[in-house]
Amino acid sequence: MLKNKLKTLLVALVLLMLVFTSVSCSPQQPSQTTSQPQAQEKTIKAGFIYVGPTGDYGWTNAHDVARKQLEQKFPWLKTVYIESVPETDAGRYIDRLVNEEKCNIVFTTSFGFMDATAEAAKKYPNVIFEHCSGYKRDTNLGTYFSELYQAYYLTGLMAGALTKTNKIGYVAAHPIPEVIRHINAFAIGVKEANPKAKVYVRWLFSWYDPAKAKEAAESLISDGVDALAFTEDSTAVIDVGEEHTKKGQQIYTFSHYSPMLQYGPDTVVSGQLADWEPIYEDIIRRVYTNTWTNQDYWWLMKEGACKLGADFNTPINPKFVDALKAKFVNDPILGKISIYDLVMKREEQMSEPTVLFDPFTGPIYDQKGTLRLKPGERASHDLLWNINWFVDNVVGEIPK
Amino acid sequence: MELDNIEFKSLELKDIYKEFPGVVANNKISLKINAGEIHALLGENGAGKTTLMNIIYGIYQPDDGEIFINGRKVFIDSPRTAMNYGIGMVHQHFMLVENHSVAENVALGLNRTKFLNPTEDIAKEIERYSNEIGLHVNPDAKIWQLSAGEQQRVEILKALMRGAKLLILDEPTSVLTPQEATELFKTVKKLVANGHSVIFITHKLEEVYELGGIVTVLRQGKVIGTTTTKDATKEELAKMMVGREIIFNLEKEKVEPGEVVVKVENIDVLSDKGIKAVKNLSFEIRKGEILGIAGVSGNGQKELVEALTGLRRVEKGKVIINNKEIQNRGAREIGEMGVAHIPEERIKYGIVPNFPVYENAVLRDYYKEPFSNRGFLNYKTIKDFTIKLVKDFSIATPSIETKTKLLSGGNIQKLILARETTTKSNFIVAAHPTYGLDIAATEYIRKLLLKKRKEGSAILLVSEDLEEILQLSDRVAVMFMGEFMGIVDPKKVSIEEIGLMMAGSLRKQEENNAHLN
Amino acid sequence: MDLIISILQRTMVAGTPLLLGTIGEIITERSGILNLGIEGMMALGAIIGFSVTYITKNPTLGLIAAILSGGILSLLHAFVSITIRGIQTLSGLAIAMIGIGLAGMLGKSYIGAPLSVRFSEVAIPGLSKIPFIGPILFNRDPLFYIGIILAVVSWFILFKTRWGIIIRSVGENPKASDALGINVSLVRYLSTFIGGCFAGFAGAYLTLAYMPSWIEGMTGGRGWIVIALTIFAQWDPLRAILGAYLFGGVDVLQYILQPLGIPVPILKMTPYFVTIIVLIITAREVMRKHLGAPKSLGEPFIKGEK
Amino acid sequence: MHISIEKRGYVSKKYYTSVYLISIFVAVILSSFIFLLRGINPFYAFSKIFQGSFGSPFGLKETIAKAIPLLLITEGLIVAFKGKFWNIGANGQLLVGATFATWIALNFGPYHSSISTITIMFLVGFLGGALFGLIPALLKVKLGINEIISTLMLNYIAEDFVEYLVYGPWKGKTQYGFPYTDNFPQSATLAQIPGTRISYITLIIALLSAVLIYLFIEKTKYGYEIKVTGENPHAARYSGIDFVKITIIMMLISGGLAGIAGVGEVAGIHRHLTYPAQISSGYGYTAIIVAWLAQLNPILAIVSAVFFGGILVGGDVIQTSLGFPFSTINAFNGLILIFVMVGNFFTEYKIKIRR
Repeated sequence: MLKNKLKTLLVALVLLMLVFTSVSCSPQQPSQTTSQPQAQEKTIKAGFIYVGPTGDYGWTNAHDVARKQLEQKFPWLKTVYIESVPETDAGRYIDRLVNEEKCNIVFTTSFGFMDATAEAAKKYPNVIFEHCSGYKRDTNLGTYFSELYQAYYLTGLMAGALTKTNKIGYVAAHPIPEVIRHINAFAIGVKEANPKAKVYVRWLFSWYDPAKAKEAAESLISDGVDALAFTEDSTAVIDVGEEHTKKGQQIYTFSHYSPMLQYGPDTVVSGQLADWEPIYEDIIRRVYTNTWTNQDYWWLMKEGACKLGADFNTPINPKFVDALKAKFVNDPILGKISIYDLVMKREEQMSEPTVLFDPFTGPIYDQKGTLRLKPGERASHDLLWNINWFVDNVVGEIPK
Repeated sequence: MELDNIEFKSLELKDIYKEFPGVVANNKISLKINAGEIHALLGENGAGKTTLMNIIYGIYQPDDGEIFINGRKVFIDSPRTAMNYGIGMVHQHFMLVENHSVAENVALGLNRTKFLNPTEDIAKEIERYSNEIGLHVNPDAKIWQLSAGEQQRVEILKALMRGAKLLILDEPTSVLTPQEATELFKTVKKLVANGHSVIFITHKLEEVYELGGIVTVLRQGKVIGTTTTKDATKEELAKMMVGREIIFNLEKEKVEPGEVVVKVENIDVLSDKGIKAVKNLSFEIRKGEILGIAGVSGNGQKELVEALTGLRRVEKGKVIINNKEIQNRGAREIGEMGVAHIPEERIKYGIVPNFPVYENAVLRDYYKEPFSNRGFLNYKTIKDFTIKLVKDFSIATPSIETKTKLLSGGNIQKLILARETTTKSNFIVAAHPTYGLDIAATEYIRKLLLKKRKEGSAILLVSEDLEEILQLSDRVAVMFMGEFMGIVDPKKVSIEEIGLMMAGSLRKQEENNAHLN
Repeated sequence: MDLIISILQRTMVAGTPLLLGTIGEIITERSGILNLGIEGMMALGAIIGFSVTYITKNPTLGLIAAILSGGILSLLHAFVSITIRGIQTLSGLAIAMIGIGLAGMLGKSYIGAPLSVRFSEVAIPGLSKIPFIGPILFNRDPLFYIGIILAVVSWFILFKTRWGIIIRSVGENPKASDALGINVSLVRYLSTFIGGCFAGFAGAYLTLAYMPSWIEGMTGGRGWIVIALTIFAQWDPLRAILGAYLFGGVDVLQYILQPLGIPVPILKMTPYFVTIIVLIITAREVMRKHLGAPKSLGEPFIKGEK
Repeated sequence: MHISIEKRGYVSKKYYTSVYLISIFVAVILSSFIFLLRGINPFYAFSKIFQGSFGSPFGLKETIAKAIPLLLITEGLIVAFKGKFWNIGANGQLLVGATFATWIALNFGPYHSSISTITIMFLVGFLGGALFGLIPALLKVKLGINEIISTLMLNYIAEDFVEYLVYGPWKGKTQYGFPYTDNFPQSATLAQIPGTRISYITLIIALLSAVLIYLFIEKTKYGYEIKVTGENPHAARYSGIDFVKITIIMMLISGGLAGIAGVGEVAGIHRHLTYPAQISSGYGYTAIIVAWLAQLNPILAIVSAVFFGGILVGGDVIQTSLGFPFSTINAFNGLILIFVMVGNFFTEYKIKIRR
């Protein structure tokens, strides 16, 4: 009898497979042709595919905040999102957003979604795709990125000024160019404020893992570090800093991605904050007005995508302002200037439409002493994109 | 609820009925035990004695029937309740925690055990009992370090210290040497003199008479009768027990032993614990000869059997079968060299319980032609072969597709024997081949062994059943602590002599070994 | 010196959840039940502890809830292994999955939410001033002290009391224990429950003392390490202290050794690697001394079966 | 009243099948409480899940794509479980298989034809998984080390090793520093059925493996030996079965099939080696349940794998439409496993109630 059962199931399976094969062979999927935006009473539906949970305290949360703000701002905009999507499954989720949610534009917010997004762009020529942090573009596929290295340079200045031990820690997520670029910008700032200070790096191999971040921060502190910057999407490092500071060992920390002052009022000095709203607004507006092009957004301070702050309204924690005003450096152009003033000046310069200053300006040497940027030379976008070396005051290795 | 204050007057069972899947273990049993008596419960294996006692002790619940203690109806739903009524039981297989000490074993589940340092007082109490009743045992020793006799004492101590007034002893002598058994009888008599009652379960007539008192005979789950040793002769009791005259005078034809088939020279074998279990042992078995190995279990029989069949390393010495050295060759190779093995604990070793009968029928030969061909099993041949076996050996099974675990013990053993003896083996190692089987199956198997003897097989028979050993064997070796205390002629040796040899206190040279040399 | 103190301090913190889990598993396994579901019970304990504390602002309440949640989940395992006589390996895996799944679901809205209250360090007057040892051992969170105390108490109960005899006997020879009127099922249910409570406690330690936030997968394989530690400790809570802090140390060393240029993933695999090495080393000892798992570990006890 | 549990003797197939189906049904019913807990109508939830996994051509395609690796691993696990070897390490074996195949794809693929590259990748993937499965087998037979612990630990070791490779020495030159190896050359990628993520070859291998494992277990000498070893190791010893040899054979097959699943994932879906959580989202663990749901029957495993493929894909819906995290699926899986065991209980025992 079990055998009969088995046979029935087998038959069912074979039928199932037949159905599915016939379906997959049917050339045209009806849903592809529908979503042509109409000129009148036009609405736009935007789908977002997130790599992490919207409740993290970094990357995904920042995107989601922008999404919510825009949905409020534009009555004609509808949004839908899927969080914590594994790279393997991105293609499947895109299909879902296009076919079942009928999105006009799909944003994919992780580098790992690149291939799936590119494939989808070919498959659905009538839908617009925007891939964050990638480099593949197509007639209906653009790329965008909010870049923070300028703010990292500024926090580096402050860290260099404040450290007593001349040891500064950096808790880093993954050894990829984006993070390496940020570490370098930070280290360039540190060097400018304090040539004796070094930046010590610990890798987590995780974007979001508070427990690991905590262990790494603790191990840096036990190594003698008294200032900490980080790339990890939680408040773990701030937490460690606050704990030690409360016990009498002052640790200086810097918010990453989102405002974190409230979690470490005694330890957070400043930080680098991302604001995705300007980019998303520009893209969606262009879609609405049919002026969209597949351009590459690489937005920084001048576009308002990158901000300095312990909190959105507090660029520098007042607690540390005096200390920063009391420390001076000699700048070849600006002369003797306090770190506080230098930070303000540089922020202003970088926010100018013409960008009067860039941290990645030569001479810059790597760890081995090789001259990477000649005096006066500014780093190109490509160099920053592919950067895989540390500047000379970074201690630590990029896994090879 | 300590029990010293409960007086035990009587235990009465009325129409106790208990069924297991496929068997009625107790069929309306009624029985009365009074204070201060030794009540022997006589019956063969499978008569339902142990089931009945487990019901009294609360391990099983009867499907029907009533129990009265001191005239009051009671429900014994657990051993704890039984103990509260003053009932204690010593199981045939000891219920001891091997890795724990004597004191810990006694303290377990004892109400007066203190929470902290629980073994302290218990140890003192054990010593007191040792002196009073002669139950000597070291309270700090770990159970696995003790001999069977000592372990039994621990079991009796456990029962007594729980206030047992009625002590159930289930086949207590099966693991003892005759001398240890005598000790036990003394203890039992002392206990009765102290006002305890004892239920003594046995299938050995001699023991019933040695203890004296009341005896109830069980057969196939029913009470056949209750009498006393004064009112009944051994023959009468025996008849009640087996339901017919004992016919164990098997026709044993005279077979002239032929050439030497098995030659064992000075072998050493280690036990699981790494202790030398077989010491420098040598013997021979000839064609058409049965060598019986008697002895209390645990004296190296198991290790010897395993060494001969390739399941255990031979540390030293040689085993020569059919003129080939086979020591340490592995079970399969040894099997191929003509050694058949009827293992002890047949369900644990001899079959795969969840397999259908036909898959078990080829457990030892599945890999050979014609059952196996280029790695594939030929199930048609296997089934045909099984059908033939089932017919030839009259194995009772609904079909050859039936799961083997659903067969009775006797039929499982027949299946194993059928499988083992149809191959071209000429040396059969049979370990406890009739243990726990009913009378018909026992007879069948004994006859089969004699038949194989006549056909020219050499047979090594290991059994705890002295009667079986003496009846079947041409020569009997008594094993004690890994050595033979002697090889004797079963027709010329007395039970007392064998008993002394089993206890290690008599060495006897082989008298009739002239023909061997 | 400061570095060594700091490493050892971190070791104490990292080892505590391992210790708590291991004590629980030792008690469970001593009674003959193999519970592979620690990872799930820890995860559940972690989120329940976190969420209750988040809502009530009372970490003690959170801790109690976490302990109970681990215990309750373990009862499902007890039911399957004891009453249903299921395969304990499978049941344990199922428990792990259920725990991880429930924790993920319950924790969704708490991801990224920081906890304002938690268990923080308590310096023991006098003792914490002892150089070297003081800052390592006597300036810790209260749960650390409780963990050590529980290890000693568990050892004492298992080996020096009447209950201990009962639990161990049930694990070694349930049939013999049953014959003496011990309720084997009850003892096993209780031991499994207690083991679950400890796992819940260990989970709560992660969110209430170690790192006061919640993420999915925050137990990070500690539940599986606990299973290995139980063997390493040879079912002895005192040896578990040694084992847990040894493994905690290995965890901490990951970040200390990183600057030496050893790749992080290689460092990350060390605890697992060490576990296997330890098993290999102890394998011979176990065989030689006839140490080993409780005799009936993982086997269902069927009352009245021959 | 007295309740007692007693062993069943003979059990009819009809009873067996119905108990088994009922227990799965009850598991599904019970899991609906998880939805009620969040105030979602379970009927709505289940209809959505079904819609997403089996009810639409899109979902069905994804379901099959997920079922392929599950089926391959399950067939291997069935072999090990039949021999009572608790291989919890299929996830690690899959990763090692994927790693071996990647090496071939990157070093051999560019200079050779698709046929030879793919063939070698599958062979080498099998070898990789098999060798990784061999470790716990040897640890068990030589040192008596419990395979549950060793396979669990080896899973983590394999994950970290793959992570080491993709962040370290194997990091792709063309991947902008991201943790992927270079993309496989065309010759090392598997063709997909148009419009799906299903590669022909892996699908065929998976279905073939079901048939082969069935024949292996039920018809061959080694299959018989594995069954004897699993059912009664004492009898296996008695019958002269070489425990060492049979354990090794068992784990070579078990690990090897998991390795093939790994090849299918990297060559068919990712086309480069990436970090471990992307390659296998716990297939090795899910397959344990797939195997048990199929009652270790290699043919039934096909149905069971498709069912679980559907559950994994249904997990999307749980996320997108119902707002549950993906990990909720674990709870469903656990519940189903529990209820399969409850079902087994009712086929082996009966409950007697007496007054």
